[in-house]
Amino acid sequence: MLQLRTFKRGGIYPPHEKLSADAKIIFGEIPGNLLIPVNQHIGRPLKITVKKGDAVKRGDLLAESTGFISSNVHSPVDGKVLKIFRFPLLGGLIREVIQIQPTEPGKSFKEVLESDPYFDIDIGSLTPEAIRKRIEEAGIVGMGGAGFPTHVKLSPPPEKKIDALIINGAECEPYITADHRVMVERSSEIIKGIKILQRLFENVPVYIGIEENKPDALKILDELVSKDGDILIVPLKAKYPQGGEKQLIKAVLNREVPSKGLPMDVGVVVQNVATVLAVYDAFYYNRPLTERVVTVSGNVVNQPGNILLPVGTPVSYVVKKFEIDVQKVRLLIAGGPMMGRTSHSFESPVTKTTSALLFFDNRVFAERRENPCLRCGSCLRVCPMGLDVALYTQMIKADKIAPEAKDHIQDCIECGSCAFVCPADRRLVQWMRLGKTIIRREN
Amino acid sequence: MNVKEKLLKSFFVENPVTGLLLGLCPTLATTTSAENGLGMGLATTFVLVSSNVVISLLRNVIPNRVRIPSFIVVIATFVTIVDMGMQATLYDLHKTLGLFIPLIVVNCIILGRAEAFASKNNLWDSFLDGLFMGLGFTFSLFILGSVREILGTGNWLGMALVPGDWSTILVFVLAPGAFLSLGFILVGMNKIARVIEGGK
Amino acid sequence: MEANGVLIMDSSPLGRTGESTRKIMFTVCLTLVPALAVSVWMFGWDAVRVLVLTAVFTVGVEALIAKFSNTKIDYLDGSALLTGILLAMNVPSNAPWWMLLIGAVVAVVIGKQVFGGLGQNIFNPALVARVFLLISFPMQMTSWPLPGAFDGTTGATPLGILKTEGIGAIKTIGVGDLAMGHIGGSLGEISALALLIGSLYLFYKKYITWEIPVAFIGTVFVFTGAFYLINPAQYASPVFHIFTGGLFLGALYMATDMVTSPLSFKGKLLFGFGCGFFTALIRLFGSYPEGVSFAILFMNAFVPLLDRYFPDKKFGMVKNG
Amino acid sequence: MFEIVIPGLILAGFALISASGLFVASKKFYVYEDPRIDEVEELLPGANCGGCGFAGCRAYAENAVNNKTVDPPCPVADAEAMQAVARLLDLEVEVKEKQVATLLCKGTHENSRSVMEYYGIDDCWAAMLVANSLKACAFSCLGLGSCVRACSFDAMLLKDGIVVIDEEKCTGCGMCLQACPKNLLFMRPVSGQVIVTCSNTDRGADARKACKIACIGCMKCEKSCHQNAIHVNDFLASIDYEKCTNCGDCVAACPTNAIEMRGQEVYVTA
Repeated sequence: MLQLRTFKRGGIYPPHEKLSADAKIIFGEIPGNLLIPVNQHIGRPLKITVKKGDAVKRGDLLAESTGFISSNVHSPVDGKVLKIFRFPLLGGLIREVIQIQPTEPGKSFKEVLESDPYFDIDIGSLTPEAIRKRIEEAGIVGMGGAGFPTHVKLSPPPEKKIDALIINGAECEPYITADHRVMVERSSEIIKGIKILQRLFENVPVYIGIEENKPDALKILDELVSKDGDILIVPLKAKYPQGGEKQLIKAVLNREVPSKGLPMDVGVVVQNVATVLAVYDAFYYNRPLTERVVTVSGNVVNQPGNILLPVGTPVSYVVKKFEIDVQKVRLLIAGGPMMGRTSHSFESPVTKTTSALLFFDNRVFAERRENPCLRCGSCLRVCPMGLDVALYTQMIKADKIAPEAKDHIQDCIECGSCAFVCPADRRLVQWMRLGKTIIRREN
Repeated sequence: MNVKEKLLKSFFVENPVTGLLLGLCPTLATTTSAENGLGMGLATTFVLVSSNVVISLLRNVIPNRVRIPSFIVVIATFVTIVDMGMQATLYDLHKTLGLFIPLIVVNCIILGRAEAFASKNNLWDSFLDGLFMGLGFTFSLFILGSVREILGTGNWLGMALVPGDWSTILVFVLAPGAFLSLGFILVGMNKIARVIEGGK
Repeated sequence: MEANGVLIMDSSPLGRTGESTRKIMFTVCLTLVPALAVSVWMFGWDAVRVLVLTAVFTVGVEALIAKFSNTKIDYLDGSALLTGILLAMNVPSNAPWWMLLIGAVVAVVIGKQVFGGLGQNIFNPALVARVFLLISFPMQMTSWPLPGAFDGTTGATPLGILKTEGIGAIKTIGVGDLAMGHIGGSLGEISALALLIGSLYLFYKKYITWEIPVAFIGTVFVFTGAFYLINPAQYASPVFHIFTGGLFLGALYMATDMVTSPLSFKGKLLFGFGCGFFTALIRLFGSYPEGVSFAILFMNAFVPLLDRYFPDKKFGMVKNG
Repeated sequence: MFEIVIPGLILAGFALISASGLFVASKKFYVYEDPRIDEVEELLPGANCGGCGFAGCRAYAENAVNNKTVDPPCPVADAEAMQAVARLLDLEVEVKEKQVATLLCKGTHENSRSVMEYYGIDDCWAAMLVANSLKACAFSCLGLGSCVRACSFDAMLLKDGIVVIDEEKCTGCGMCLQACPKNLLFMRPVSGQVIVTCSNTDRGADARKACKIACIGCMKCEKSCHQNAIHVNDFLASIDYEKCTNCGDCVAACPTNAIEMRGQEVYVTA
């Protein structure tokens, strides 16, 4: 076995808990009711293009982008717009949603997908501009969690020379297996998607970073690319937060993204495997991004699995589908336990960036009060960004942030390693996020 | 504000040491025993009362520009009188207090009261202010000296309070002990001050 | 669809390693067991008496404060117990109970709670109490019962002998005696070896890191070694200096106290160096025979500055290439 | 006799030299400072709260004297003091009524039920990072007290999950307004006793579901008002205190008790 690559500084080894690693992606039915959040990306807010009572078809535009850093939202099903109102999303924030009543509730979603026409396109004939335009139209955003519009990420300014494309298959968060299953089951599609992205940057070398705890994905992709000279599979050590962009670039290419910089500053573009699959779907099936694979797991889920869900599916549908006893649920997390956000409503909808829905009871979450900081230094030791978390949080708490600390606080990637190891149970990530809010308010 | 209320206030609320934290240098240095504290406090009181009276009398004569030098001259005069007087009558105490008697000149309470009060008020008020402030100062020094003497040597005003074979906490007669005792006395006095102010 | 009661909302991450303040504090207490065993073996029941009394007093004082304080104080989190044990290891085994009580009050009240409680104190509470006792009761704190002497014979520590009687008087003390604890001294300072064994587990758990102890002991070794080389007839050997006094206790358990030591790599090294330098300086030229506690307390005051001016390098702090 | 004359002469000589030194210094290093700055500062409350936007009372006084303005007026000082300042500077000042901070929410635990158990940091801004609202109403007071900590005058306290303001202690400095992430606090003249204690701009039915006393935008208050002082925008009533006469008709008309008549008796004591 060759030397597994990883990033050097910090990092933690949380238990993997990949309970659904061997569960095939299943397809559900069209739920009786869809709540499609208007804004599912980072950037300018969208303009709603439908109104109450409108009939919509699958793939129709619901809200259009209002600028470059913005991303369209489409309807995943045929149906009727019932209402546009404000509702709590996964993660607790209350935002505008478009309620759609599907015309054929209960119809298998697999049938819907299969009825999409297939286009056998010739990648070589596509110009980079056409590729970017199609990706923009399809409303594709980074599906790893942040939701940054993909076409923006793929359009670096000309002075930034891109010499490497990294495909992020690390999936370092505990429990989540959505990307893992996508890599195993849709590997050839992913390779085709990569070929499209490669066209954008004059056929740069592509690295697919995958953690060692997904041996089947490593094997399948390795066999597929063995004849391809310019796609490389990079096995990585299983270490959190390997899937963070900056850490992944450090691990794969040993390049360090400068503080406040972007991957393109070191000539790299990183894309998540699920995003690559969405790109493939956008070209070969002309599908906008309206569905995604979601891992359903947690200690109250009897049969953890992975399911393809249309965007806008309420959590209650998943609860029914996986026969989860809601009486036991005390904690609902959208995303992984390290960076995911808690939610308080079972009616909140799945969005483009929801990689997992985790259900826990109170066994994992006894009440934890914040204790005084011991200055033990654990947080500094595990911080992948090398930040003096303990000192910054004290400054933030006292509302006296030293000028030299401001840049560093904004560099925090909120991976949660610090709070994970904190013996005093301090909400370090929340403090850091509060610090960012304070700094933003000052400016 | 009547005289009684003013007296209470200068002892607890506006006490130069525990309320205003003025004159800490002689406070910390000379309070190794209750007697020393009392002596220092009374000497300061004398200077304070006398200088307040004189400055109050001269307040319309002294030009504003040179008021500080003038105050210092007045204060220095009285300090010299106290210094000489104590040397003549209380030789032992004078020897223990040493340099700190002449240093009363630069004690900020005295200049502070001259500047803030005596130069703006009439004779009787200035006299009372000087007296009460001085007594407040003496009071704090006496308390601090008592605490340090009792804890550090087991005596109080020369009387042995604890049996001779008991150990005493030596640190209280040393410099760190002065800071520690002052800190805890501040806690207590602030509490009392809050009760008095809150009671109004 | 309604869950049984409302759901929990909290900031990520939602997992924990299971480390806790209590666990750290009690682990540190447990690693002191070998050293405590040696001292009990050497000093008999007196050692147990001092240990139990000090531990009860410190926890008791903290419990009292917790009762009358407005803020929540977890007096059973082990930090007060650890302070108590460390204090017990710093006093002679024949210390009277009232001295231990004064020490406990000073440690908890002046050393810790006036600064705002756990995590806020600038100085190591146990050392504050030790220095307070040393200055207040110089007699009791410098006459040490000799190991195995049950008739109450007292004597000076090797360092004390060195200070008062000169280099000739310590020639008879072998390195083995020093390492094993066959010397006069406080409970904790007698056996360097037992302390080292206990602390190995702390190194393993990463509760303490190597920088401070190595820099501390190394500096004392180098500094005293230099003087020994210049004039062996006047200065004791560096090996003697390392194994005497509270150097191992100080370097492994006091200087590495999480709350009062720097966080960064460079800061830790400088902190350790400073502790070592001042210890050697006081031992060689000061009026006190032992300088570990003064040196650590002195360096404690510099911790915020060290943290601020010698931070670790951050990720991405590279020249933009 | 002679031995007293010499020191006397020496001292006199010293005095002469020092006096001339003082004279030179007073002329050469003279910095003119308007004596009115001191006088203005005397008149100000001296709390250095920063509510006026300057770095303290001294800075405010300097600005007032140098620019001959009392705008913005000190939010803490009473009208009398501000008039005194204005007289000192030969300015006309209109008498402004004392303003008090008012919470536009009555989402107590009883009125708006909790929909989650919040475990994070006790700070409103931090809580906003986890959830918009801890209660059923998206606009409700979080009740974690960021404004209470921002208040320098001890005029606020938390009670039943919302903030209660002691209008006697409130000086109207406005620091709490900036501390509230949900903009639930506003300034009203102290004589305005009628308050719409709601900020919910959702439709009536949704608002009603969220909170028992929510303003549902039914317009009944607007119709009941003879002074044209209350208006409903975005399903939320708001009062124009310039016109309101505290008659209480809207309070009687409101079907959800979202409008409250505040008399002197509701002052709470901490």
